[in-house]
Parts: sequence; C-alpha cells; structure tokens
Amino acid sequence: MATASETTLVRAPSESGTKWWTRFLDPSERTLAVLLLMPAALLLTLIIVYPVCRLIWTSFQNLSLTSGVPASFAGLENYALMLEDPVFWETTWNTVLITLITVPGALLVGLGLALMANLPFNVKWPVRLSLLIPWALPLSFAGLIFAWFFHSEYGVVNDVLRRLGIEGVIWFNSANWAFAAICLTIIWKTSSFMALIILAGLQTIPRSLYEAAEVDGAGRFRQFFEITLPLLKPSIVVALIFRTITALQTFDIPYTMTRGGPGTSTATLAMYIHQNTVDFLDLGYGSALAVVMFALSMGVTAVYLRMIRAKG
Amino acid sequence: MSHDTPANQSILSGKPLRILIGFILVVNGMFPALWILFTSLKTEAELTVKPITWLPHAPTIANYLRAFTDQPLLLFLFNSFMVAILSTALTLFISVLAAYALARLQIRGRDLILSAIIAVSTFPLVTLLVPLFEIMRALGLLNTWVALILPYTVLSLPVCTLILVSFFEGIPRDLENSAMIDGCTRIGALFKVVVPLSAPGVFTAGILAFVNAWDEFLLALSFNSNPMLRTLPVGITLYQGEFAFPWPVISAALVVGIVPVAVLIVIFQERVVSGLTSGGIKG
Amino acid sequence: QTNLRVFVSSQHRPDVWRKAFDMYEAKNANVKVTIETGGNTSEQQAQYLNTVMTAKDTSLDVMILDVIRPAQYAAAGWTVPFNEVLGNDAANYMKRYLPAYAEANTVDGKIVALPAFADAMFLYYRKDLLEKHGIQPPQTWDQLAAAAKKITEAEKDPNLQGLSFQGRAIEGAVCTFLLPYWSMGKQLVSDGKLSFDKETAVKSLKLWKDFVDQGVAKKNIAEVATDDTRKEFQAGNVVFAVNWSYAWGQFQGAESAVKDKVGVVKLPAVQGGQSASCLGGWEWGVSAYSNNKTEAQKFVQFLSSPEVSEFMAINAALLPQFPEVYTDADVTKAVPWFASARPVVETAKARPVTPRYNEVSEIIRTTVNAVLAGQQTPEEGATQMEGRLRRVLR
Amino acid sequence: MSSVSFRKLEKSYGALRIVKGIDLEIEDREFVVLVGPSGCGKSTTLRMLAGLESISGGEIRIGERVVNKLPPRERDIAMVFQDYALYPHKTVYENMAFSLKVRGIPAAEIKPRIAQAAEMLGISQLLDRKPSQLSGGQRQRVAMGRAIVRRPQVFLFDEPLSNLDAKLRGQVRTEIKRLHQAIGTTIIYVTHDQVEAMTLADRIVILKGGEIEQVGTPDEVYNNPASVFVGGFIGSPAMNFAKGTIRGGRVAFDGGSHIPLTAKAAGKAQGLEGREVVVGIRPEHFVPAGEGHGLSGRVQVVEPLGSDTLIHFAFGSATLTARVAPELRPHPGETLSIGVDPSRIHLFDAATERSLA
Amino acid sequence: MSSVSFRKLEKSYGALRIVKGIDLEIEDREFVVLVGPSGCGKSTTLRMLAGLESISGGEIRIGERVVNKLPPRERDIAMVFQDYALYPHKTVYENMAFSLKVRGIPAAEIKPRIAQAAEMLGISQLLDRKPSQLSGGQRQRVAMGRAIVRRPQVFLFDEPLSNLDAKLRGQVRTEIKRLHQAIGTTIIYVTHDQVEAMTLADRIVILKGGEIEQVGTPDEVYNNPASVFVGGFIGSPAMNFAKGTIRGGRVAFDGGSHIPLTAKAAGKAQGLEGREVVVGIRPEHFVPAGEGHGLSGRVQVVEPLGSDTLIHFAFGSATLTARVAPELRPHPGETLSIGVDPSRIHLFDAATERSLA
Ligand SMILES: Nc1ncnc2c1ncn2[C@@H]1O[C@H](COP(=O)(O)OP(=O)(O)OP(=O)(O)O)[C@@H](O)[C@H]1O
Ligand SMILES: Nc1ncnc2c1ncn2[C@@H]1O[C@H](COP(=O)(O)OP(=O)(O)OP(=O)(O)O)[C@@H](O)[C@H]1O
Ligand SMILES: [Mg+2]
Ligand SMILES: [Mg+2]
Repeated sequence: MATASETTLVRAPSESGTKWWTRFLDPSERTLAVLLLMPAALLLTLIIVYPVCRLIWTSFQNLSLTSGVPASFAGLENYALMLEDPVFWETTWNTVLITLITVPGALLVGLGLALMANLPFNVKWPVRLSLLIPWALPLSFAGLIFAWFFHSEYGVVNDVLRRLGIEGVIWFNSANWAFAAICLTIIWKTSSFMALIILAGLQTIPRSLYEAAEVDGAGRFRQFFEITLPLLKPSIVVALIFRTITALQTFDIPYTMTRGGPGTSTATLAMYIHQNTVDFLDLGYGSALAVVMFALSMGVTAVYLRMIRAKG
Repeated sequence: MSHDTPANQSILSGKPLRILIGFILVVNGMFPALWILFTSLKTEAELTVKPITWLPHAPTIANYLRAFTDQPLLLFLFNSFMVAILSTALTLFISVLAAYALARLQIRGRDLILSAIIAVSTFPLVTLLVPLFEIMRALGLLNTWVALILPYTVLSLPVCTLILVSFFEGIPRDLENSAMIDGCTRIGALFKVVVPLSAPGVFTAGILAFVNAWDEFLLALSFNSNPMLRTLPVGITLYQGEFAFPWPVISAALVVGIVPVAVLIVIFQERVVSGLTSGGIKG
Repeated sequence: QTNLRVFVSSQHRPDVWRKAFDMYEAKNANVKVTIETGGNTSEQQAQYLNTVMTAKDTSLDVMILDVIRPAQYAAAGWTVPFNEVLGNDAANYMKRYLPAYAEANTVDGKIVALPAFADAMFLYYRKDLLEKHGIQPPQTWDQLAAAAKKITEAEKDPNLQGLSFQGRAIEGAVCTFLLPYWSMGKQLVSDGKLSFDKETAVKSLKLWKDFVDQGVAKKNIAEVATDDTRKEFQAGNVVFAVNWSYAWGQFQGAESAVKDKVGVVKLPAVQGGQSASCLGGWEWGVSAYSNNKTEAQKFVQFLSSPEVSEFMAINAALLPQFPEVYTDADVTKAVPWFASARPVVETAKARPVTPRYNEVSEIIRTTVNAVLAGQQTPEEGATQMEGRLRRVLR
Repeated sequence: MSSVSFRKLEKSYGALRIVKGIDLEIEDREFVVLVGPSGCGKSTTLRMLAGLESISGGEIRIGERVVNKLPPRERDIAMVFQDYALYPHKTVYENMAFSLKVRGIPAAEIKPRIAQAAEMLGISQLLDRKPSQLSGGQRQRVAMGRAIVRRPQVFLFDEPLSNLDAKLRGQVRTEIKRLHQAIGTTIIYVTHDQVEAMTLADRIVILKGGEIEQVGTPDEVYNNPASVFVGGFIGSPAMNFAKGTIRGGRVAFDGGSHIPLTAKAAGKAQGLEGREVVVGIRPEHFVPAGEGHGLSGRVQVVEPLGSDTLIHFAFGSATLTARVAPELRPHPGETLSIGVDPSRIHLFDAATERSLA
Repeated sequence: MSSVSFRKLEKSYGALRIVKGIDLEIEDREFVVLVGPSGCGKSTTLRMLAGLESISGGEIRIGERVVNKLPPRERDIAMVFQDYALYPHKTVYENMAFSLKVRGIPAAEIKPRIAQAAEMLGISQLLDRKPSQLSGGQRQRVAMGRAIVRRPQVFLFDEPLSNLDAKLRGQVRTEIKRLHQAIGTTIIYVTHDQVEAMTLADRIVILKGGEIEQVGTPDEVYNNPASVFVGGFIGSPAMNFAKGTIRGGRVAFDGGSHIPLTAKAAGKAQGLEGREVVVGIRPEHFVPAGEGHGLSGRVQVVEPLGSDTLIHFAFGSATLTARVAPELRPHPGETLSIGVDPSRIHLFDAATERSLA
C-alpha cells in the first residue's frame, strides 16, 4: 500500500532541519495571545485611550472658549457645577428612562423577530432582508423619517389612526407623546441589531436538544424557557451590553425628531454633551459630562459582565 | 436542519400562520424603506397634500435624475462602499485574532481584557471628535479613507469580538485539533476551520461592522472635507439647503444608498446556511 | 505665491462664489484660492468648523460664518480682528454697510468679521386672497389676525390656515420670539448686558400662543420648521407666512401653486410699536491659525465689497449688505423684488451679539417651543427664560 | 396498552428512499432489538416512532393510537439518543430531573428516583457536573439515566452502550434487562453489538437497506437465518460462506472437497440437483479434524482471543474462519485440517440468497 | 525512527491529577492497544502524544525526538478522534484531502490515494456528501479514511470502531491489521472492545485511574493477569471472582465447597495458609460437571448467545458466569452443577488484589 518514497513524502523535518522561522509559527500560548491581541490593543489605544485621557484631563479644566478667559486648572469645579445643573439632571433622567424603556423593548421585539425569522421559510431572503433594513438605514435619516411618520398632519401614523377612526395626537406637542414616539423609533431601529445577534445565537443551538426536550415532554413554551433562552443567554448578554451602551449614548433620534422638545423634555445626556462642547464650546464642562456618561456606561457594563461571569 | 420535522411544525405550525408571520416581519422591516421608495417617486407638492397619499399619484423619476446630477452620488457610493468594505475587513481580521485569543488560549485576566475591550466602546466617539481630528492631522490622514477606516474599525471592534468569542467557543476543539494534526498551524487552523465554521457569526459581525461604517456621519463630515472623499450620509445632506429639505430627492438618494446594502445582505445570506456546525462530530 | 483655503457654505452657491474668487485671482496673480465645504446647513457647518478650529488647524484661512457666530468665534480667539488693517478708518469703513451689519460684526469695538451678504425675515402674503377680500397688507399683528380670520372663514377651506411661522425648537424660533419683543421697543442685550424685560417677553409669547388658540395658526405649530412654512405656503395652504428671503425664489418656481400670487412686505408691528425684522446673512472671518492672515484679510475686504455684493445679488440672488446696491439698475433688473426687500432689511435687527449666543438661542427656542406646545404658559416660559438667561449673561 | 405497530412505514429524503415499507407488530412488554448495517435506517425508524422525523408513508401505532401526527411529548416515550443530546447548560442532575419537572412530578419524588438511577449507572458522584465536564462514556450514561427516570410506556434506545467499556457495558446491559423485567415496559433497542442483541431481545429485527430481512427470537435468527445476509450479520465472528453445487446428496466444492447432506437437508434439496448453493458454516461449528467431515485449507491469519482462537484459512476462493480452543495455534502458511458437522451447516440458494431450509 | 516513549508522563487539570506518571516504551512498528475503564485517561494520554494537550510532567519521545514542545503538525502523526471531528463544512472528499493539500501534495496524487482509501472503507459513493448527511457509522469511516490517506509515522486511534456494526467492525479491524502489516507504522489504539484489543495488539496496556496496571502481550494479560482489576477487565464475559481462604492446599469457600490447588499453585501458596485470597475463574474454564472439580449454585439468568450460552449462577455471596455450549439451557432457579479445572484458576491476594502466581 505504501512505498518507501511515499512514506518519506510527509516526514516531519528533523530537529536540526527545522527552519529557524518556523519557530514563529508556534509561539507559546502566552506569546500567541499577546500577538493576537496586539492589533486590537494598538488600534484601541490610538483611537480611544489617548483621546479619552485628553478628555479626562480637559474635564478638570476651566476651558470655555466663549468665555474669553484662558484655560486654567479647575479641579472638580466642573463636576460640582453639574450637581446644581437642573438640565443635567433632566437630561440624565431622560437618558436613563430611554435606556430603561428601549433596551428591554428592543430585546423583546428583537427576540420575537429573531424567533420568527428563524422559522423554516421557503424563501428566506425577504425575511432576513427586512430584519436588516431598519438597521441599515442611516441613523441620521431614520430619525428624520420617523419624525415625518409621527407628524401630526403629514405623518403615516396619524393617517393610519384616522383610517381606523381614531383621532391622532400632535405627538411633538406633548412631552409624553414625544417621548413615546422617540422610544418607539429607537426600538424599531435597534431591535434588528438585537435580532441579528440573537438569530446568530439561535443557529448554534443543536436541533437534537429540542428533540430530547420534545421527547421529555416539554411543550413549546417550556422548550423556549428551558432550552432556547438559557442557551441564548450569551448572545443576549452581548446584545444587551451593546444596546445599553448605545442607549446611554442616544443622540441622533431625539435630536432629529424633537431637538429635545417640547422644551427640554426629550433631551438626552448625549445631546447635552454635544450642545455644551460643539454649540457652547464649553469644553471643560462638556468633558466632565462625557466622563460622567462614561462612568455610567462602565457601571452598567460591569453589572452585565458580572452577570455573565456569575453563570459562566 | 433544512427539513421539517413534526416537532418543528408544531412549534409554530401551519403554513398560513407562517406566511402571516413573514408578512409581519416584512412590513415591520420594510415599511420605512418602502415609504422612502414611494416618496422618491412623488413630487414635492404631493407631500403637502391632505390627506396624505401612500402610493405616488403620478410617479416620476425626476428625483433620481436630480439625485445623480445635483451631486456626484456615484462617487459618494463608491467612497462609502470602499470605506465600509475596508473597515469591515479590518474589523473582522482584528477581531477574529482577538476573539480567538480570548476564546481558546489560556490567558490570565481574560475577563479583564474582555471588559477592557468593551469598556473602551462605552466612550461616545462624538466626544472624542477633536482629539481624533488632531491625531488624524498629525498622522497626515485627513482627507483619506484611512481617517475613517480606523475609527470605524474601533466602532465595531468590541461587538464583533464579543460575537466571535461566543461563536468560537461553540466550535468543538477537536475540529481544530484535527486540523493541527493534519498539518495546520494554530493560525492556519483558525482560518481554515474555525472561521469557516463560525460563518454565521462572522457574517453577523461583518454586517454589523459594515452597517456601522456605512451609516456614520459626524466623523465623515469632519475628517474628509474634500468633496472627492465624501461618504454617502454626508453626501446626502448636500441635497439639503439651509432651510430646505427636499424629501423626494433625498429619498431617491437614500434608496440608491440602501440598495447596495440590501443586495449585499441577500447575497451573503444565501451563503450562510444555518446549522453549518451540525453533523461534524458525534455529540 | 499665497494659497488661500476658503470655507464656503455650500447652500449659498459656491459655484458663483468661485467666480468671484476667480476675479480676485485675476487681479492678484500671486494668490490662489481653493474652496472647502462641509455640510449643507449652518448647524453642520458650525459642527465642522468648531472641530477644525478647536484642533487649531492651520490649513484654513478664510471662513464664512452665519451672522450669529462672529462674536462667538472672536471670543474663542479663532478669528483675527480687522481693526489693524483698516486702521483709523475702521469706523467709517463699517458705515458703508447696513447699520445692523456694522453692529453684528463689531464686538467691544473690534471688527471681527466683514459681511458677505444680507438676509432678513419677511411677511409673505397671498396677494390674490387679500385682493379678493379687499384687505390691505396688515401693519400690525392684530390686523393680521383679523384679516386671517376673515379670509379663512370666508374661504371655507379646511386646509387653509391664517398664519405660519416657526415654532419648532430651531434657530428660527428665536426670531419668532424676538419679532414682537423688538417691536415693543425692548432689547434683549444692551452693551453686552442682559436687558430682559419680562413683561414684554410674556406679551410676545402670548401673542403667538393666542394665534394658536384662536385658530389663526395651526395647533401643531410646535413642529413647524422654516421650510414647513415655505412648503405649506407654496402649496397654497397659508394666507400669511413669516419667512426668510430664500422662500421668494421658491414661490416663483415651476412647482409652486402660488406663483405670481405672492406679496411681500415688512413684518407687522405690535400695536403702537415699530416694525422689526430678524437679521440674517453671513460674514467673512479670517482664521487666527492661518499662516496668511494679512493676505486673507485683504481678500476678505474684496469679498465684502460693493462690487462683489452686486455680482452675488445678480448671479446668486443673495441680498446685498450695502443699501445702495438694492437700487442698482443691474440688480433691479435681475431680481426686481429686491426693491421691496430693502425697507424690510433696513428694519432688521441683529440677534444679541454675544459670545454665548448659542446658549441664549437654546434658551429662547426651547421656551418658545414649550409655550407653543402648551407645555408652559407664557408667564412660566418668560420666568424660566429670564432665570436661565441671567445665568448665561450675567 | 403500549404495544407498537408499524404498518408499511416509509421514509424518504427527497428522492432518496431510506425506509422502504416496514411492517412490524411489537407486543406490550416486548423487548425488540433492531440490528442492521450502518446506514440501513435503524435510527431513522426509531426517530419516526419518537415523532422526531415526519413519516413519508404508512402508519405507526402506539397501543391503539395512530401516532403519525402526534408530537413527541404526547407519545409517552423516552429515548436515549445516539449522540446523547444532553442539555449543556444543565447539570447532570438537572438533565435527569427535567422530564420529571416538566410533567409536574413533585421535587420530593424526583430526588430519590434520580439517586436510584444514578446509583445504578454509577454516576452518583457526577450529579453536579455539566455535560462538558464528562468523558464520552460518562455522557452516555447520563443520557441513559435521563430516560430511565422517566418510566414511560415505551423506551427507545439508540446504541446506548456503544461508548462504554466492555465491563461497564455488560453491567449496564444486565441492568437494562433487569429493568425490563421489573417494569416490563416495551423497549425498542438499536444496537450493532451481537451480544446485546442476542441477550436482550425477545425478538430481533434485522434491517437491510430500509427493509426487514428477518424477524425472530434470538435463537431463530441465529439458528435459522432466513438469508445469507442474516446468517452473515448475526453471529460474531461471522458465518462462513462457500459456494458449492448439489450433486448426489452432497455439496461439492471447487477443488474437489465436498460435504454430505443430512437426510433432512437432502430431502429439502431434492430436485435441486446441479443447483448452485451457498453453504453457511458458523465458526464455532468446526470440530477437530476427524470428528466431523474433513475440510482443509491454508492458514492465513491466526487471532488468539484468550478464550478461543480464530483461525482464518483459505478454502477455494473463500476465506473461512474457525473458532477453536485457545491452545490451538497453527502458524500462517500451514495447512489446516478441520472437521464440519454436516448437521450444522446452512444451505442457501446461490441466486436468491434465501435459505433452503 | 518512529518508536514512541512515555517517561513519567503526567497530566493534571488544576489540582485534579488525571494521568499519574506513565512509563512506556513503544517500539517502532509496534501495535499497542490502550484499554481501561471510562475516564481512566486513555484519550488524554493519546492527546498528549498528539500534542493537543499540554504535558504537566515527564516526557514524550517520538523516535529520538523529545516532542513535549513540538506542535501537532510537526509530530507526523494521524489521529482518528473519538468524536470524529470531521470538518462539517467540507465534503467527505475534502475532509480526506485536507491534510494532503495542507502539506502541499499535488492534486494528481491526492485523488488516487483518496479513491483507494475510500474503496477500502466502503465510502466511495459518499465522497460528495457533507458529514451532516452521513449516518454515525459512515462518519466514523470517513474519520478513519482521513487518517489513513496521510500515511504518517504514528497512527493514533481513539475508539475508532465503536459506532460500527459488528460485521463492519470485524472487516475494518482486519483492514487495520493488514494496513499495519503492510506499512508497519507504529499504532497506538484506544478501545474498550475486547476482541479488538486481543486481536490487534502486539501489546496491551491496561490503564486504571491514570496509572498503568499491566503491560503485556494479549496472551500474557489474558492468561496471567497481574491483578484482580486486569483479570476482571480483560476477557468478555468477565472473569468470575470468589473470595476464599487457603487451607491445606485447597481454597475453601464460605458454604463449604472448595477447590484443590494444583501442585504448582500450592507451591506458591506455601506460607499463605489461612490467608484470604480471591479466586478468579474465566467463564470458559467451567467444564461439564464431573469433568473438573465440582461446584454448584442456583441459576439466576441464562443468556443464550447462539454460539454459546451464558449461565449466571449464585455461588456464596458472588454471582458467577459460565460460558457453556449453546444447547445447555438450564432454567433460572434450578441448581446447576458444574466443574472447574483447578489448573485454570487464578489466585489473587485478597488485600492487595495482586496476583499470587
Ligand atoms: N438529512 C438527510 N438527508 C439525506 N440522507 C440522510 C439524511 N439523514 C440520514 N440520511 C441517510 O439515511 C440513511 C439511514 O440513516 P440512519 O441514521 O437511520 O442509519 P443507521 O441505521 O442508524 O446507521 P448507524 O448504525 O450508522 O447509526 C443513511 O444512509 C444516511 O446517510
Ligand atoms: N477539561 C477537563 N477538566 C477536568 N477534567 C477533565 C477535563 N477533560 C477530561 N477530564 C476528566 O479526565 C478524565 C479522563 O478523561 P479521558 O477523556 O481521557 O477518559 P477516557 O479514558 O478516554 O474515557 P472514555 O473511555 O469514556 O472515552 C475523566 O474523568 C474526565 O472527566
Ligand atoms: Mg444510527
Ligand atoms: Mg476517551
């Protein structure tokens, strides 16, 4: 079956014959890990870590470009100012509220969408496409489009309501309705991100587990709660982490839909940061606000990560 | 995975129900896009008609003509496409490496590294605009694709890494072992076996990265002031005037911008058949 | 050889500006001008320029600025004042412009920018409807309300509204507030100090809110932005509209339902007050980080000259910043309606010239928006506005 | 109550027919073992019974109920999967408790039942582990345990012991037998282990290419194989086959040797004079030379098993295997003389490969 | 060249010691079979040799090279995994071709090599399928094929046949044997199948709890088990054990019966008078009553295997199993009288469980 020449074909190089560079193909686990993580680390340092350090430094300074006063070290002054700033509290509260509403909202809708999209449709692409389109619509335009949908006169929402015999509301005349419209839009826009990640997770669950559960007597709901959900947990946590972070950074949609109006009732912390830095050029205060927002996001992320680790 | 089992049928049974669900999904996802499509075929006057019209009364392609003639729309598309594709490729490459290290190698402080990667993404890029601008200027990257590709890569890196980590963890180690015995290096096994088997995850991550890059506005506006390098979201705002917002023309441009993404998704989705990983091993 | 990079607002015909630049290049062989644009609205441009300037970018020499920004840029130290190049002649030099522009570009005696072109708010009205019902264009807001009511009642068109103005929380809402406020003879800021008159502010807010409550303006006025006003008027759904000059060109366009049916006059006054309009327009500033400041300032002086003003009026329909250009024969021939625009522009007042204008603007527009949406009463709005303004403009 | 019957059961994947019309009645409390070569459709048949695979044709009944359309959970069956299908996120205990919890059995009752099953399978100390922390054999035992605690009407086992070592396998096999005797549940069991099939089955069903080749008690299928296939498939080492011709009450082989037919066989072979037949001889039916009718051939391979020795020797164009006493160790190349008991041989028609007996 | 040696090989997961110092020299061209109970570390040892598991202590050599730090691809081994590890995204052909392609072997050469291996394993018609479209047994054959086409210096097999049916198993087993004889590659083979171990091995290594219990040729481990564990582990059905006491040249059991020791055994048992011993009797060493020394007990279970019958009967507190002729079918409950050949029994120390022979 084998001749001598064939067996030598695949002979491993002897120790002395090993080319020097092949050693680099097989670094130790530690070295390999360092090498693999290096590109990510370099990029993150360049794009995030360095600017963030600058930002934190700025937050301890009195640096308002419109004040006409040169920059000076201010210690915690910017942070102290924040505590007395009602707009800070209002926008923070709005941000937290948006997070608390849209994150679970997007999770539920996204989970539903993913489960539905995972059904054995004969033609799959329209389903997948409609799952992704909301997300592929540029954020800056999604807000505008939905502002238009919720327009009291020219909007589809009120038009549909009217056709159903319901008198629509002037969405943006009321803090509550405007808030609702914003949350609905955010949920619509972000649930597809959720769905996408959850769908990917769904596809890794072996079918035989459902078969076993089916034989074990578990009904649809039981299977969902005992198999699907626990096995989706890693995917869900990933989706939740990023959705929460982006929810805390909510900017474009309220900015384009209401400009934070009526009044400041739908303004978010990110909008306030943007306003302070870009419009008011108060870089010191704006940076301090950004640091607070960062702390907020970090806190939330830490909680999630603890959640994974606790079960891991 | 592809065939129906009775179990599957009972889970959400019946063709009619399935068609209904499909319909709901499609309406939910497609409606705004369709609305834009309809709008792009209307005249501006039709938008202020009361009650509002759904389908265009007198469809016109004038808006598309304007979209292509008023601004170099194809150029915007090209720029967006290149920036998005390149940053997606870079994101995937970097996050595949990082995710593999995190998923497979015995690293001390693995959780810490993972947390750190996520933590950096909690900083909104908007607040880093000015320092980033300075970095890009210092590196002489302003008005190049690279000025956008690097931050976009960072934008998607954490989420892609995390997705890939969870996918890699689901690939049986023996498959990789088998490849290593078959003559691959670890990295070879990674790209020849682990990555292809994580295709749904890689696809998901890729789509996320692509869309993130495709959508971004603020950095694109700030870093690339050269009209030849404008990306689509920035380009589309050029149809605006100081006060005027010509929805039909902008809609036409948006439609032109959505189509490539849609085509891309459809093409890829055909390739990424579900359940690739099943059947390779005994368990 | 000097290279000048000029930031031009892309919504204001950069192609025509280019021709003006060519004229300069032709006269100054050693200067080359390149154009840079970013974003298509005042807001996006501010976003872009703020980034560039905060980063102390040296590549930009000249930039066009919305009239509300020169003071802010000067305070940030981003522009160089013209006093030095103009020398003792400075005061006289500024007198050539419409007075409001001289005022808008001068901060603490420093000339921080030179005007590029003018703009103002006008009252557009349906000539045909007013004639049909035998009504003269209104002189006061009360007259306007009465006329609007009469016409809408008579026309029995459910889609026809009396008056459209800006209630959305955008820059236009600031003007909305200031129009009656100024008309009552009060100033918001005098000599850099807040001179807020609360009673007048309440009246001003109440005036608008009453329009809504009486049905003269739409209930959803809080979601109306500048271009919504234009579109609705253009669709024939509005009798009176408060809007900027750009609307005129659109009303006369092919798609317009009101072509040749539009009249334009200065804005009504409050009973017993003076008519006042809101000053718009854009200014040329020279970057403090520029390496060619002197050359750039010379160039800006050229751009801000009557010669260029006339050229831009004729070729880009931009309102001139010089009173005499309005009556120039070539101009009246190219854009006849400028004749009726001049008295309006002359009544226009500059919004508060303060480095912290953006904060002032934010306070005013959110309040106007909240009041018009019915979230606050005019009194509450005025109280809150005063409190917040005091913190900004001590 | 818990009899099972297949009527004309069919399964196709697209154009590919996998199961081609199976008819089988399994009585209540019966222990039926399905055997057959790899890919013959054993797992598929079991999965159709469990409701995990749709039925392309025919009918399945459990008791009196036609279950064709019934979802698995309503069939009251338990199954041990060939690929385990343990819940990776649940501990061993939770894996075993799941079906009981689902069915609303109180926790107080679950615990002892699991303890008992775990004890029996020797996995008591693993109850807190997750499946990923178990070896292959350990996982399979957990899968067994999960089914056992259920006490359903019908047990389905798909090669449940294939990953256990011989000792444990023997042990668990005896446990299954005892379990069956104790609760008397109907059991359908897929295996390819001869010993399991012979010792556990009340009846053995031999499948070939999606069809039933023979059904019978272990003795029947062993002693009276209906075809060459069954003869060759049941029994290990496999039955030997040699082609011959019936000539004058004897079977003559190429090369001149022959085996006389017994009177009984000769009676059946009447009228077959000159017909080609296949002679089947089980390895253990060779006897020392001189005791039976003599055959001889060149020894090719000798496999000492400890308890016996297998001798593979050439006979005509075939290779025959004889199981002999462990002391007998001829060398390859030697000529082996060995006897055959004519009353122990099997005759098959060479054309149809069906038994002539 | 391709000898393999383990020196004080250790493996721990954290504090858990799995492999506890294995010393073993495997010669070039030798066929070594590792057996042992589930979880004893067979797979782990194999994986350390393959380079897939880091080594916690000791040293592994392939040929003269210490390979402790060498990556798997440079060890020139092929492995068939216990769980197949086929590449799900590649067809069968691509699965088999992969390692050849990686090593840069030209396509023209790959094709015939695969065709040949596929032919041998009976998977030629499956080459275009994906693993998910194969049955369990088919997958395992593909995994085998993937290793075979490589022609490496050392083959590692981790229970490669456990999912094949008996017939195929026998066939592939013979193929492996033939393969080994043809290329003479060193083979290390993990199994828990007795027959595989006995027939394939040049030497058998019995592992218990991460340690080597005995190394020897099949005959040695079968006929001279070093301990109760080996005796019980090798041989199927397993060796029977009964506790007794040495008294006057005989082994006396509770209940009064006894077995005389042969002269040789008695010699070794000198000085052990009164000591507790464990007597081991293989099932096939029972002889018809009257032929050997008589024992008797109540029949508990009778398992007819076709070729033989297994009788399980009570003897004192133990249950013994006898393998007898298939015709013998006592009924459970009857009293069985059966003989033992005293020269065939094994004696172990009751305390240390080591052989006294
Ligand atoms: N999804 C499928 N598509 C096409 N053929 C399939 C599919 N699933 C299984 N088969 C084929 O059906 C046949 C029967 O498979 P089955 O799993 O029932 O075999 P089996 O008798 O259990 O074999 P084994 O003893 O190897 O487990 C096999 O030839 C297999 O290749
Ligand atoms: N990653 C791990 N962490 C802790 N224990 C492990 C790990 N992997 C394996 N083990 C344990 O190591 C022991 C040896 O496992 P191994 O797979 O080598 O057994 P085996 O002899 O091959 O058994 P089987 O015959 O069941 O395949 C088992 O008890 C197993 O539970
Ligand atoms: Mg099977
Ligand atoms: Mg193992």
